[in-house]
Amino acid sequence: MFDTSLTANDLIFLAQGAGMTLVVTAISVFFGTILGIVFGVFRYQVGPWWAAPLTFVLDIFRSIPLLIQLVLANAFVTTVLGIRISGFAVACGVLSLYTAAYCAEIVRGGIEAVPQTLRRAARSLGMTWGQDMTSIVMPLATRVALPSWIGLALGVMKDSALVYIVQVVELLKSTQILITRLQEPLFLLMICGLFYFLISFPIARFGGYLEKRWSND
Amino acid sequence: MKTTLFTAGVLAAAALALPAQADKLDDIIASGTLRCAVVLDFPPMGSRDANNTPIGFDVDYCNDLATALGVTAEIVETTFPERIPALMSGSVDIAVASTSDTLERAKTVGFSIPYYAFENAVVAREGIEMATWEDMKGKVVGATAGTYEAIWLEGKVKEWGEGEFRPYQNQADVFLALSQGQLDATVATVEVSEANVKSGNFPGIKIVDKAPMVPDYVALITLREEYGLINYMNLFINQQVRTGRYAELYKKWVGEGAPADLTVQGVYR
Amino acid sequence: MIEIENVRKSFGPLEVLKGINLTVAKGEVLTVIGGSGSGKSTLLTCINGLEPIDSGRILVDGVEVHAKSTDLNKLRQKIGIVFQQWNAFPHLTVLENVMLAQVKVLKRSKQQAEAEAAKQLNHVGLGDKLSVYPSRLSGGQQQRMAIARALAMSPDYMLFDEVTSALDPQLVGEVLDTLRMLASEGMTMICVTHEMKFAREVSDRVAFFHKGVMAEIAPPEELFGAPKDPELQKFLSATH
Amino acid sequence: MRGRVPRIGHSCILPGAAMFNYNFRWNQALNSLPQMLEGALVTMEIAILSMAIGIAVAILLTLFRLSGNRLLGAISATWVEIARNTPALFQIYMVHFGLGGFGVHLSPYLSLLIGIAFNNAGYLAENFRGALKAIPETQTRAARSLGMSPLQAFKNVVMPQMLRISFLPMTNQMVWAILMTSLGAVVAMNTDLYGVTSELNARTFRTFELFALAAVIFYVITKVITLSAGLLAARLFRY
Repeated sequence: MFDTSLTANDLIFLAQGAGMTLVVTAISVFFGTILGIVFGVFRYQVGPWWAAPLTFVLDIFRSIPLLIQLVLANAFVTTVLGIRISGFAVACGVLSLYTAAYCAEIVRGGIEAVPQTLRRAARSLGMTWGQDMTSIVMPLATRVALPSWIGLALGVMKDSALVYIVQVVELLKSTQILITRLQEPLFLLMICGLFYFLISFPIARFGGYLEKRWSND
Repeated sequence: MKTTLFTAGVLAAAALALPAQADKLDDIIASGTLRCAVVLDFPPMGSRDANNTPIGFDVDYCNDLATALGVTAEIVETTFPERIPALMSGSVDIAVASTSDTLERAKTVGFSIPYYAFENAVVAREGIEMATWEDMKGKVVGATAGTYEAIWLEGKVKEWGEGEFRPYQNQADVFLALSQGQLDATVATVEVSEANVKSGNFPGIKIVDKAPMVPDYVALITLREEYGLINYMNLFINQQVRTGRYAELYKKWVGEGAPADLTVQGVYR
Repeated sequence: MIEIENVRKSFGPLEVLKGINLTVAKGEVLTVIGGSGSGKSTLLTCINGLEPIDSGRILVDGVEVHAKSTDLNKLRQKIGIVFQQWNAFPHLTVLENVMLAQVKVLKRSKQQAEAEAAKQLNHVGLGDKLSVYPSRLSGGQQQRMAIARALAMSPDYMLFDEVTSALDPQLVGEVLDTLRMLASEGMTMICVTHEMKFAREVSDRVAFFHKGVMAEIAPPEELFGAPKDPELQKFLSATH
Repeated sequence: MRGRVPRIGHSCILPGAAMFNYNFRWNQALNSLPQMLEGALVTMEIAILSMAIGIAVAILLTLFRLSGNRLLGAISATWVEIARNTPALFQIYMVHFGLGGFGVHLSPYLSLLIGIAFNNAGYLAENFRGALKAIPETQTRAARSLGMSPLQAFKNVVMPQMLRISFLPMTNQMVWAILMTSLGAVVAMNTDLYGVTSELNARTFRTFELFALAAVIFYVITKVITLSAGLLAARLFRY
């Protein structure tokens, strides 16, 4: 159908870019989620007043374009602090915090969705805070939070297209590199878009399915 | 983040407390790698081959410098607008990226003596009536953001008071836009223009005229305070010309004929 | 006049109306009783065309409801219906709830619609709640508002589909009072209800539905006094 | 003490800056503030327009989905899935260079506007769909029983409730629209806040100062939007 000069080599090159996209996403989502859970539980536990500074800081990550966060973090760490660090590390660091900022909200929402009465019942049975948290709150909150969390993870994958700004060659950047050489913008962009779509769409559908299944009972 | 910051602060303070610091030249030799920012959508100076390996005049130039230093070169691709931030942020040691030696930039980065000189051409799409560079007046024109020619062209559009200027993120997008008809004309180096017209990758474009700029001398850059390295680069450029390597690279990447004269009549550098 | 001729209707394999024949004259009050799933509510929604029918026909003032050429939106202006769930529009005040269809469907002016709405709301005893949002009303009040909303369209017929079933017991009375008032004013009404006392009081005729069939229809004294159908006898003894 | 000002202290506003081997030059960035604020206006303009277009299209897509027509439903679903499952950067790039390949030439401004509007419409249509599920079917029934046409019932009864339920997601999308304007650089957009900032950066290379200032402006804009959305909601939804 397409008359293209794309070679196997180029496909490998694209696959490397795609791999980079997935690696950056995986690392960021992993650390972001851990941080997000810590922040979310903390925020819920200490109440809005004491958590205000943390809330403010996390809110910044949700109020400033990711592109600017990346540029700023890179400039700050490397230029202002003078630390030699790779763009990859900066990208993962920023994206992790970015993920954590959203994840904390999801976690807090999940915990708040667990009825107080249920938790009181658990505590009245003699469970400790930790037991209540792990055996009552966590399973129930996960049900509420997981679909949003899946959405977040996919969002981070799509947003990772911006890490080109710190010299990380991910999927969209490697596509652009190939466009430069092969001059087949439409075809190559289709491949690139299709890749994102093929990963994102089924997982998004799965999230939607979970949401539906769990909200029905 | 917070702990990193804290640690970083302590480290920075500790570093400042030490009496003498090794400079970048020492660092490079010690680390064994020379990290060069190269723009790879700028043939023949920088591009990629069929295996997507970086090639071009600037790539060879970086390799030569690394060899001279006795280290290996690492090519870091940057876009034009990103090359100086990449340098400032320490992602690279130097940029071999056809950087024009403007006085504005010299406030921020340290320039070597020129290692190449470009002339710029006006490239238009075929449907457009254009005989001289002045016909760009009132047209939609574009160039690569942050380049010498972009700054010149944007200035011209402001001066003319009509038409529109569009800064794209890279050279490829400029030619793509031109080829698609989104732009009426662009200004690019003669080398790049000829390479792009010849490649056939961008149908429907033609070289119209030379752009009336003084030759665009480009230099290697590094951090402003790295005198040792700048001094080394100056001598290296001189050696490249002296040994004939400069002419050799010119022949390899640009073509027949004499490479551009890197001296300016009547003044020392 | 509403004429129902041999109407059949199925939901999938389940036949809910098995050939209903019924005529309701102008000014008549008909109540329909029967167990759940007997098809009585379905009949109401078929009369104003909210549900299609499989066979037979329904005529309202000589116009066939389910004919392709019938403008249902126009026909529905003639037939008001109030459901078990009152369906107050939560984003509109009580007054706006009653005004909306008048303005959008009947193209009445705002002033006209407002005057009519206020009149009908006064009529059902909600004259002091005009600018309140429905969420502030009790179920009974919301249901009366829904009745006023239907009445404001100046319908010739009113269909009531178990309008008290979703209400708390202490709120049932106020809604039934509203229905009684309407009946006494000569409105043509079909009421599907479980309120036997109410049915006995206000109806001209009472119909008993059982499993998609109209098992018996008679004036209330006769139907409640001397039920013939064995199922009706069972039904009445169970509800009394 | 009117002697020479020490080098570090000269333009350094940030306390403790001397700790780092970096001279902050905030003055240069602050001098560019008027230009950046002008860019901020363009950013807000694009975000607001893209939201208006996005909401209108999303309502249309929702109607397509409700229409029962296969083709319209497929168009709606395709739109929503592409918008939600590919990067916004990709979408904006495609509007400019993808359509460009077919001879449709849009200015950077329009490319960015349409790209963001495309994204907004997809996400909002999905939100609307969720909101519709929360509105009982009987609402439509009640409206229809009063003689309203399906469209009248949707417009007067369902849509207002749908918009209320989706108000918070719409506010979030508006914030997203603001943040997405930063992607305009890939289509040569240079008059919005990000474009102005990066052009200033290309000239002066005070990356940290310039982008920090831009970040503050972005933060203020998004706060203004969420606050005014809250006020608007309080006015609009009194029920």
